[in-house]
Amino acid sequence: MINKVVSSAHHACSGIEHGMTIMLGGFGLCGIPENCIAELVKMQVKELTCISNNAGVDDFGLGLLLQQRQIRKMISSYVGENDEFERQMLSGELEVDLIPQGSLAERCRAGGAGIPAFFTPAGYGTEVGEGKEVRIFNDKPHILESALTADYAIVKAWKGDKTGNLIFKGTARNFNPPMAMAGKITIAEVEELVEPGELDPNQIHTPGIFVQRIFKGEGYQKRIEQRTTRKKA
Amino acid sequence: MINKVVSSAHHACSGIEHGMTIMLGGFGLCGIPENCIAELVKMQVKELTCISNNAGVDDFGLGLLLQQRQIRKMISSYVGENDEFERQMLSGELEVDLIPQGSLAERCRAGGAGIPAFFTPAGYGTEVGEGKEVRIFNDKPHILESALTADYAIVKAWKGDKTGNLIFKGTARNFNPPMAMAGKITIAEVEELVEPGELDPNQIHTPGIFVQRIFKGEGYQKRIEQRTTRKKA
Amino acid sequence: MALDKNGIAKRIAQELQDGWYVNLGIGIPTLVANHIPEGMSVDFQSENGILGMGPFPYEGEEDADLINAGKQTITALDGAVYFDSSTSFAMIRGQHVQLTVLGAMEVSENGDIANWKIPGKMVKGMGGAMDLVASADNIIVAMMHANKKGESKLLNNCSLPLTGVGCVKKVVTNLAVLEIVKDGGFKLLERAPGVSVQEIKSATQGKLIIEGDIPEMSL
Amino acid sequence: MALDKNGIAKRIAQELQDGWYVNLGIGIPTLVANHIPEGMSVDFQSENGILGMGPFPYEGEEDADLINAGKQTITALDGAVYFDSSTSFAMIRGQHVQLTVLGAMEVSENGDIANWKIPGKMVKGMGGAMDLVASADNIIVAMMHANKKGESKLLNNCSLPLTGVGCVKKVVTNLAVLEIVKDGGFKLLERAPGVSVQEIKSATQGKLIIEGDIPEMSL
Repeated sequence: MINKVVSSAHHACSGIEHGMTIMLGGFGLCGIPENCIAELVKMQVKELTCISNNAGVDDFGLGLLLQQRQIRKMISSYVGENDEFERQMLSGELEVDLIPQGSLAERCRAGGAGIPAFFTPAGYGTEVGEGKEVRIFNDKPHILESALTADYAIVKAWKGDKTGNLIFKGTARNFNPPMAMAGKITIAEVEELVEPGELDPNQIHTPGIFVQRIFKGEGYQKRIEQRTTRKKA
Repeated sequence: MINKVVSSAHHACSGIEHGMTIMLGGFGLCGIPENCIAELVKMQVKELTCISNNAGVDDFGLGLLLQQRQIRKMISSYVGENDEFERQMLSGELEVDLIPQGSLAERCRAGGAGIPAFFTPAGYGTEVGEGKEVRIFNDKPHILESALTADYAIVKAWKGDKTGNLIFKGTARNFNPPMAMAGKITIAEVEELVEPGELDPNQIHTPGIFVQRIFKGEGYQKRIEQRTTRKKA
Repeated sequence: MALDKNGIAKRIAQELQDGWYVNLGIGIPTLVANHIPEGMSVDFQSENGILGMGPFPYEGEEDADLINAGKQTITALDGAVYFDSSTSFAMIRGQHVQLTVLGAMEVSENGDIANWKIPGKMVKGMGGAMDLVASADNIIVAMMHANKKGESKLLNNCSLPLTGVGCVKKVVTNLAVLEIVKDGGFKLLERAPGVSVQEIKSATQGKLIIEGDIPEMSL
Repeated sequence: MALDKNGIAKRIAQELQDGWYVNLGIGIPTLVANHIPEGMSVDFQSENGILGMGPFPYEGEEDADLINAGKQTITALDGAVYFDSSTSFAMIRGQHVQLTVLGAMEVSENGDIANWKIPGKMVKGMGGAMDLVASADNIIVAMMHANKKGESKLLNNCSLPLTGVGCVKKVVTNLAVLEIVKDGGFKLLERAPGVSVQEIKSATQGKLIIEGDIPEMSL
């Protein structure tokens, strides 16, 4: 019987090579695959194309890969919280493809769902729409966007079972499910790994068919970017 | 404060008129909105275009609307279990648009998601693809399919809360979530209706934003089309 | 001797690989589930919204909310998951299902398949068949070699309205295992036990490719 | 007297309707949540994946797995729901969110908006803004009437790279409420308390349409 469970990020990331395209789930630092990012740094794999909504901060998340100059190209919707990113981008070391957030999410889902292209109104009339086919539907111009896929998609879930079924928590779900669909190989790191049958089959967000490798991550820092609170009355 | 809760199928279906387009969730007789179908029969609303994966059986599900000649056009993927359907179709009383099941589901989701059209390989080279735009992606021909929407989408859920959040059970989920997204007005009938906050926000299948009216259905028959069993050893 | 339906299913089961996700159509394909090789784990997807489909329920334990695409009552195995129809076909269209087995009325030598419509007869619809055949990388057709009138179902060209174009990779019939080759033609891979190449030749209308000795299936 | 940021937010809150789903951008728009009229229930969507967003958590109760699109820690109200990014933008693109309020660097008299990029400066990205403005039926821009250099942000044509074309319906600034009319032009609807039509005129570079008496906002 095929076993999807691997013992660590080290085994999960095996096969990731220079020049590959990697999707990484997360929104800001929320729901990012911390263990695998640390492993990618260790592996010193370079020339990566990373598809991720954001690029981390200087000393965490994808910022760690930027520090080591492991990323050749970022495909993101917002990359604002990272000085090293800015430096590499302005110096031309780093190629950046900015995509509207909704188109990014839908392009990943489309990649996983076998839909090679779809029309969306987002970006029409802007530089995002330049060079793209325009068509009017319901009196409104739309542009044709293509699917995104990746050699590896790396996602972080709250709970997972050994068949790869995943459950996410709160807003840490974000890009993880659509990206999980779009990886040729999808790696899931989870906070809690259980036996098949322990998760309610009604409550699974990402069916195991989309996941090829799974492991229990360790030492999650779960950094908060903007700690906003109110005082008790 | 807006109240989405209505007291019965009668109130839920108010506004449905002759000639409207209605989506109805369900696969076979599994997960169909039994209460609202009965109400549509009572209302004697006619000339309906019904979008539903199947057309019920002779004496249940959409078969009840067919008996009363309330349906002008069916948009479905499979309509095989219904003699009255066959009679009306062959006599030309009933117009039928057959759509591949996956395209039907995706066209509903697209309608709800503001995606007016997308490419799919399903149906290329068949009569489903006739007259549709063909384009090659990844060396494979695809056809352009358009979104579906409806004046009303009627879905059946297991549990719902008063803000319209829905949870489905087993394979009774099927077409209900994509159709819930695609109704200008979406009506949900549920087996159990609870207060906001009683459902875990991580476990909701259809967010309440897609649902305009909700009520607790009654007297569910949940008929089984093919009762297949095995004997205890 | 020609195979019966169970024999066809048994032969197809030899094509399974450990860990595969598989969609089985109605009829002969359904029987494949009864012949999974020992020690192998295969996960069955039913397009109405379940992965990890189990056997029929025990009498009295049927659940109307738990059916397969044939509308039959089923059970769910440990590790099963339910999902909606658009997610289900995302799996299929996105080629996450490794093998699709389905029946056919006709298959052509270039891999076209017809299995949903007979002109002049009641049309029931294509259900999920067009999505399945258009998407799957690996499609095996399970069918009898001839129809009820004794006519070959393996043809130069399909005469019935198509379900999909150039998509079938392999055909397993009561007489033979045949691969559809790139330039067109049914390449004979195996004979049913006791069935001669000549019998297969005369039962096949489409271009049959016979290279070297054709072994018997080992079942 | 010109409004402060809170005043702008307060005026925009008057546009809310009971039961609406609303997406608030970063900056002034966020403040709108503090001014929901009594007895009205409005549901806030944050595009990273929550409906039913509540106030900031009490100190010590922050949850790293629960943030808004501005990456701030938040809470969830009863009836809240979490979803993934593709579902979130299905809501937005599918026009299920009734109102989008966002800031802008420039708005043109035909409803174009520029709010994501200044050539020569570091580009942070459009985030969800392009999806939001391209999709919403009802977009209100909340901004100061002039930029830090004192130049009008209400223009004949935007000079900065666009976020969306012909999409803004209404602008609420520190000086005025303006509607963008079909044939182009900022129709002056209301003045900030104590602000004269003349002041608004001289602060507006784009085509300003003034019909009849212009009332003061009632805040």
